[in-house]
Amino acid sequence: MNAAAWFGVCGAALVGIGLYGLVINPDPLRKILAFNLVGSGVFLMFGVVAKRGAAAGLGGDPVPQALVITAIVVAFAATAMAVALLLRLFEATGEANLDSGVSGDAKGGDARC
Amino acid sequence: MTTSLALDIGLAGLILAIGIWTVFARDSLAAVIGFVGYGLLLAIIWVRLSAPDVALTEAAIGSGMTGMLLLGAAARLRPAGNQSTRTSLGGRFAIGVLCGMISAGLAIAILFPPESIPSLAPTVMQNLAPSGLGNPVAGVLFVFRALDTLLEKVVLILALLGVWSLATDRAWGGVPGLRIYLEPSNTLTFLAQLLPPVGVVVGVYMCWVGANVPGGAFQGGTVLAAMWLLVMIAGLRNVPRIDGFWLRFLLVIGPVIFLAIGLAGFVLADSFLAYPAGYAKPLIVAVEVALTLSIAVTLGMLGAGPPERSRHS
Amino acid sequence: MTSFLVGTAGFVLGMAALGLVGIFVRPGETDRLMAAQLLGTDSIAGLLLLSITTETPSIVDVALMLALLAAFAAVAFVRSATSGGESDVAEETRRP
Amino acid sequence: MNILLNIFTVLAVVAGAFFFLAGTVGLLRFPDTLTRLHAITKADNLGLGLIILGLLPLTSGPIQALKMISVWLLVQLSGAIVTQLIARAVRLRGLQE
Repeated sequence: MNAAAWFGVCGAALVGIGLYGLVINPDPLRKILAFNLVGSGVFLMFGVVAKRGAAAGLGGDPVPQALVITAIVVAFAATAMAVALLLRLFEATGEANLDSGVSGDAKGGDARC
Repeated sequence: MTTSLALDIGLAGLILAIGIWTVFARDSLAAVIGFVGYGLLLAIIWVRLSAPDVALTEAAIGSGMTGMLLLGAAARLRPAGNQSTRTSLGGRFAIGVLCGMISAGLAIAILFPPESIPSLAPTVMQNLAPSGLGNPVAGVLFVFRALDTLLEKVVLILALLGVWSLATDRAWGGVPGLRIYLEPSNTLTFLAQLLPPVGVVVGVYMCWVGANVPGGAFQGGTVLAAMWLLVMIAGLRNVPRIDGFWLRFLLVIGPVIFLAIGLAGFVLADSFLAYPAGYAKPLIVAVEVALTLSIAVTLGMLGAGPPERSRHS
Repeated sequence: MTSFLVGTAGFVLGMAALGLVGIFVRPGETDRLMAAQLLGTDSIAGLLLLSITTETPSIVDVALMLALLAAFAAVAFVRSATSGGESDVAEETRRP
Repeated sequence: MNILLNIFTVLAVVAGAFFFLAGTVGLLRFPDTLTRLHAITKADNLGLGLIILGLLPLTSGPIQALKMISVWLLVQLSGAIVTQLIARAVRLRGLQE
């Protein structure tokens, strides 16, 4: 098993860990973090595919690498948007959770998932 | 060679550990600090995967911009406290099993690649010469997949519009509510005076060499944005109002020039986003310079957040 | 020589990992930030070593980028530690 | 000459790695935040400096060497200032544990 394959398995595991965090963690900020973990796991797997496509004197296939650069930018844009939404929610309601109820008493129970 | 394999396995293990920490840490701020370290390690892993262009992007975004954005958010959300509602044990177990199965499926797909691995690298190298570029990744970004790059910049601007539209009615057109460092501190002022000149040089350098070696408009623009934010956080410059003419001009100048050159491709070359023969490199460099400015302003304003103070205060 | 330098890179990153794990299991966010800061410097050292062993000059640019932005996250952190609390947010947003 | 340079590189890199070790040990073993802060920045910057010093003979050209030195200077600058800022935050907020 070469080094690239290890990073690929690592990326696959990160996707799973991130998904778990995305579903389990009730805190929206943690969901944003988990979303970024899933994204970076996918990028890593893409990077492994690029590394395997090394040819013509290049260390890796430049097409997937360029796509990953675009993806990192778009993921950052999505993160910035999500953080701004979350801060606005907090400012408007004084709470930072995704409960559909107004606030305060709507805690307890696990109806969220 | 075994030493470097050990290094790679160690890196993979460490980043997994930090990823798990980010998901399972009790405190949000601790998780975000972990995520900053995660970005650093990711940059090293991209280097190990022979992708220095991606490593530069990840270093700029992962350890710089995202870290700053999330640390600020975690601190402001601190009064909200940690959430007490949790999924039941059985639910967590089921979700864990499902996520594990997804990971296993992906790992199997990675571990058993097809017999002949597809690669566009030879095609890229064959067709790179007419563009005059030396960096194949820049070639993909600005020649072969130029539409992706153009739309990526549009996405950045759309995200900024989304952030701005979260402003209250009376704050619209006003000043973003970037939290500045309130303590009068000579140390941060010193850093904000000394680092930006160096940062501007590095940013321009990244943009300039991007055509031939790893680097480019995005990496350069991110450095410039980080330096701008540093100066604003230190309180040396005011955060600009979002309805300023020059701000909006700089925001769109990059995509507009890119689009104009793309449309000119219909007339001067054979299709949209095609460059006329012999002029490819100067046109690409012009697009990169304009994009660097636009990206710097867009990322800086994304970091500053939605307007919170009305224009008259 | 190559093997020695790669080994050193691994050692330095291993030290950062040790610091990170040791610090993250106990409370105290300032210490955690310090561990992340240490990881940053260790990453820079590791990248420079790797740029020599792999003969890829552009890796030095990655290290340069990390060095330039090393202070950035910490500045965001201390900003929040000194001014980010509840009172400040409320004060700034309620001012018309 | 070549062998001498190689010996120099090995010595400097080993010395640098030792300071990284010292920084980590200090971070883990020192009693309070301020002393730990002292440990990571001093040892870390000295460690990075020695490693860069050792790598200088192996660089591909003067520009690479210049870049490496500027990396070191940047890390020293931001390290020193970040230490000041963290120490200040610790004092103001009583974040010390």
